[in-house]
Amino acid sequence: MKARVYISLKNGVLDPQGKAISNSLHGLGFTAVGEVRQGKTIELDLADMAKDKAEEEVERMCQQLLANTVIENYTIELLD
Amino acid sequence: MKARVYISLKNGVLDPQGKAISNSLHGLGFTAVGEVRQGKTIELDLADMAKDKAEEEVERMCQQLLANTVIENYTIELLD
Amino acid sequence: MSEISKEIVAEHGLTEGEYGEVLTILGRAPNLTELGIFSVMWSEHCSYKSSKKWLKTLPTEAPWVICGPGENAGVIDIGDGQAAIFKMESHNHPSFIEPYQGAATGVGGIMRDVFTMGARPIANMNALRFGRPDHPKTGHLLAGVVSGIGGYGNCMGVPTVGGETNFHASYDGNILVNAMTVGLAEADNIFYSAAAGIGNPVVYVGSKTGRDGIHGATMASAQFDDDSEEKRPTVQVGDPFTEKLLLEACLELMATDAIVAIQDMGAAGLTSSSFEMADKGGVGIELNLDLVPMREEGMTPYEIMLSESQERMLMVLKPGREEEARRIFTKWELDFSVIGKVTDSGRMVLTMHGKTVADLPVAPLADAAPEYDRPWQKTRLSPVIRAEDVAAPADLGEVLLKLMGSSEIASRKWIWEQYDHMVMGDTIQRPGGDAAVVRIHGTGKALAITTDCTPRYCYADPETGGAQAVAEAWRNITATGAQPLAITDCMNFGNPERPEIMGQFVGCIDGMRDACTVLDFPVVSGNVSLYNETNGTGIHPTPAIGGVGLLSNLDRMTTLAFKEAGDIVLLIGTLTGEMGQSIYLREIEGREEGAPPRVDLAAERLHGDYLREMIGKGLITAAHDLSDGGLGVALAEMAIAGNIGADIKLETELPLHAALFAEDQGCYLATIRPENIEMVRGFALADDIPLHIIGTIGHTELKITGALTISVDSLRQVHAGWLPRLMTRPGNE
Amino acid sequence: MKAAVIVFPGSNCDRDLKVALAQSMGRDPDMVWHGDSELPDTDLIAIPGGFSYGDYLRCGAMAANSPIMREVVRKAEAGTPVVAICNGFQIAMEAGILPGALLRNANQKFVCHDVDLLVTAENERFVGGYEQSQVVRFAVAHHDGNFYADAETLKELEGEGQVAFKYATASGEVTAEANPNGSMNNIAGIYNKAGNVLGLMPHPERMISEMLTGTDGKTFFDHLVHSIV
Ligand SMILES: Nc1ncnc2c1ncn2[C@@H]1O[C@H](COP(=O)(O)OP(=O)(O)O)[C@@H](O)[C@H]1O
Ligand SMILES: [Mg+2]
Repeated sequence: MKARVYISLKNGVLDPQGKAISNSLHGLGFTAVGEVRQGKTIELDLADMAKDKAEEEVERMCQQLLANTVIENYTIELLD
Repeated sequence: MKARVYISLKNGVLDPQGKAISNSLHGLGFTAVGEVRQGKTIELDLADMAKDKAEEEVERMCQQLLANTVIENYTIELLD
Repeated sequence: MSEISKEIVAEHGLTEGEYGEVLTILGRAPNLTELGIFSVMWSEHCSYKSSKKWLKTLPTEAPWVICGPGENAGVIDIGDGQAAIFKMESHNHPSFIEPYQGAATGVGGIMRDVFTMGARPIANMNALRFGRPDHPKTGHLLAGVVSGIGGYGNCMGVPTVGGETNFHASYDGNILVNAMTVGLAEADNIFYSAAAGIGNPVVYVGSKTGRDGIHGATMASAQFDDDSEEKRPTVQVGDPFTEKLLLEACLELMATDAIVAIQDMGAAGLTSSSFEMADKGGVGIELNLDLVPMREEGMTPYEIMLSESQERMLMVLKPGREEEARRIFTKWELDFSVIGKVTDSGRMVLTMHGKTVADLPVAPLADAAPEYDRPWQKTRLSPVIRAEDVAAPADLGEVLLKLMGSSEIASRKWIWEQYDHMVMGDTIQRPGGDAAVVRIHGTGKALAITTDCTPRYCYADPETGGAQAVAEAWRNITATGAQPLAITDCMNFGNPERPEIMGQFVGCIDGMRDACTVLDFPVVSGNVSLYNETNGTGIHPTPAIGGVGLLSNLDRMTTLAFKEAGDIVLLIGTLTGEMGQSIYLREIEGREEGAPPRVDLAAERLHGDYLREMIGKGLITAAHDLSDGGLGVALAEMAIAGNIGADIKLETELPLHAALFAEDQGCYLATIRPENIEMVRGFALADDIPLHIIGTIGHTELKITGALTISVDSLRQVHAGWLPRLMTRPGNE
Repeated sequence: MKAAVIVFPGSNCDRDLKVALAQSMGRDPDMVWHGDSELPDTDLIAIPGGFSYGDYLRCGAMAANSPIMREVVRKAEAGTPVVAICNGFQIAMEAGILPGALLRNANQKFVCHDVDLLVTAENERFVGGYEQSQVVRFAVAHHDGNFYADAETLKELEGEGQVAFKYATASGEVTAEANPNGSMNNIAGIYNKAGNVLGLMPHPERMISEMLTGTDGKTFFDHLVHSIV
């Protein structure tokens, strides 16, 4: 089975990349663009297991490694 | 309105970050994990405009800046 | 405005006494914004209330000192109309909470302190302390801190050329991340922070203000307890790209004469920068907070004044120069906003939405900042441990290999290879030697830079430890051939409200004072970080010393690497064989005991001046001081660096394990061509310097008669192997 | 001879490159700001290392879109010699004047140390100062130097003599241990088809005097200048 984790900066945390992207888009004439925020997606192949078990596994992965919970939020999506 | 762009490496393009993540996860005892691929999400605030117009704008942003089509695929999602 | 309750006062870290002081100064109750301003201005971090009394006792003057402590950084004259500007600062608590961003913003902050004064940063250093290597958090913290320091410094294009790294259980819950920056300026174009010129515009430049790290300054002075990791205070995120633009824009504006005063927004952001500028200039300032560039909607005056968003500066410009300045900052894609003006009221008046949101007298608030004479207790000293008190080991070769691969002595290459230590094209001595040597661009002279402190010595005997830290910095600079000029310090200690901790602080200062005086090595800048405690246990006292010296002729520079077979190895100084607090005792006998090696400052001075003179005459082919691990480790380090062995014979009454591994102070190893031996001896006799010929360079082994024979390759392997092995353990990447 | 060094916001090896070129040319190159849309008339374009736009989004992506790059691309296609170093290499790829991509280093870390390089292909203009398959020493300092190209491109690069340098041991063997960043086939630098554009991750401008631990970079610039005038 597969899991997808979406990681984004918490609200209010400065996003230098997003800021630079937005400036650069303006420079290219995309004036309709306002704020830009950049996030991460992490796609994992998982050995088959019960959905709730998987949820829990990935949750622990996020806590321990995938997300920096001091400044980042994450959401988990299971696909199979 | 908002647009979200998902950027991922093309199949076959090796993904050093994904590989490193998968190794660390194994190191931490998450043995159920197989291949890991890392991607980007870019969330844009857009001035309101017709959906198809927006589609087209963001498409051009991806081509010109947001994605490197030599190695990356992207998908666009409009939310409002 | 909400009522100010006892609880709110307490949350702002003000004691009842301090709050009483607030009421008398204002003659009324403060509103929340005003209370917030008092709380950061009077926090330990900004007011130095526990340390001021003692810091004042350090020597800060010398003919070559242009500006001592009190400004953003210290300034010394390095000849030819040039000045070196430098300072070291701590970012300990933020780095423990979020190692990458904590360390990165620490580096960003110290660089701003230096370029605020008109200097282009030319070198970064970092002094790091982590918990014991096998503590579950150590690897993760080390990896994060190192990539954070690299992430910021590398992007800025400023080489990180050296530092120091210790591991000890006392840092398990309180790592230390001290960053130092050295900059280069024209001696007649240095910028200060005193606001002047009634009516002059006050200008905000750099990044927008968000809700970053609000109360970081008070947090940095608050003790940790178990749940503070859960509290997760708003962490600041560094933006090195914006800082690079800010650097170039500031230097471009500084090339004109438009600036009256300039001050970076560090801890306590707009509050401390505006108050400092007003207080130093003896003027008032009026700010319209509506004009502050903001990143987020609906920010309150309280948040705007206390935000610690990075990459921001406050300036006072000459009247009519706004547009010229604006053009420069716009070219560099940075915010520029005139947010107020200098007044003669002596008050800080803040308005927002047409209302006055704070109105405070500047001088009283700054000068009446509390200053404590905290009770302190002298540290009980441990007995000297003599050679006879330590049993001889079975195999001295095994001992040397074990020490070379131990946490204190093993190579830090894994760290510095993640730092761009060559950019700017002037790094003449890279990390791995005694002091880093950075050429003054386009000249034949250079600065020698080092950071040093041996916390286990400071813990056992603060006074000796304080003196030793200064002496070792002086020695590391001397070993390159440079003339030591001045130091910056970063005083990392536990909770000053505990007399034994305050005693450590006082002791270290006493020792530093003596060493600075005898060695003509004044303190020109510094920083204090207190409350480094978790659950009531403090860190080892750690007065990190950053030293800077001048090498006036690069052709007269030495490195520690053995050069040529046939060179003769000299020992300058006297071996006492005292083993207390040595790495040997810790690694081989598992004892952290005894008195640290004694520091004889007169001898220190004599031996160092002699070595420097010999280097200046071009007689020395390699030089290295003795420090952690003593003579044995120093020899091994020189052999590894030069990839050539040596044949050593020690004539001494001491048992060999003591002669080789006692950490005697004021000692150097040096090599010379055989034909120069008489000359070098002659000078030594004249100044009566203890000089011993102990061997010859050659072959592929380090051979010490009666002790050991080990191939240089196997020494290198253990020395290089330890840290990479630690960092590839699961969870440490 | 005239040379132009392109300066982007966040470039930080521009001064080093200027010093190296000046030493070999006997005069300063023009420093050209990214916002300009005109290139001064020049015999060599040099794109320096650093962190243009902070390396945000993708290294070199934003710089590749700045006004001056259109001119650079036009001149490159018209045959003007271009040397693109480190971040410059990344920018040149993003601008499409060199094939492939540079990914995050395999070990995820910034790497800064000297490297030995095997001079792999002949190109009189750029490496005529060296012997065929000589080993030269430059220094790397990057976080994203992991060379990638799809199978055909790689085959073509190797086949058409477009691989300029490979990471190697001091004795010239191309081994995994000598590869600092995981680059395919240990590739450290490549030429475009026409051979007038060179992109490389290692920094020759950091090896221009004995005091800076080497002169192989000086040889590189001396010859480049000599071959252009
Ligand atoms: N965190 C670090 N960053 C960069 N260089 C470091 C760091 N820690 C140690 N080093 C380097 O490792 C070498 C040995 O450090 P140290 O044992 O403290 O030297 P010394 O005993 O001469 O003071 C020095 O060149 C120092 O600059
Ligand atoms: Mg030393």
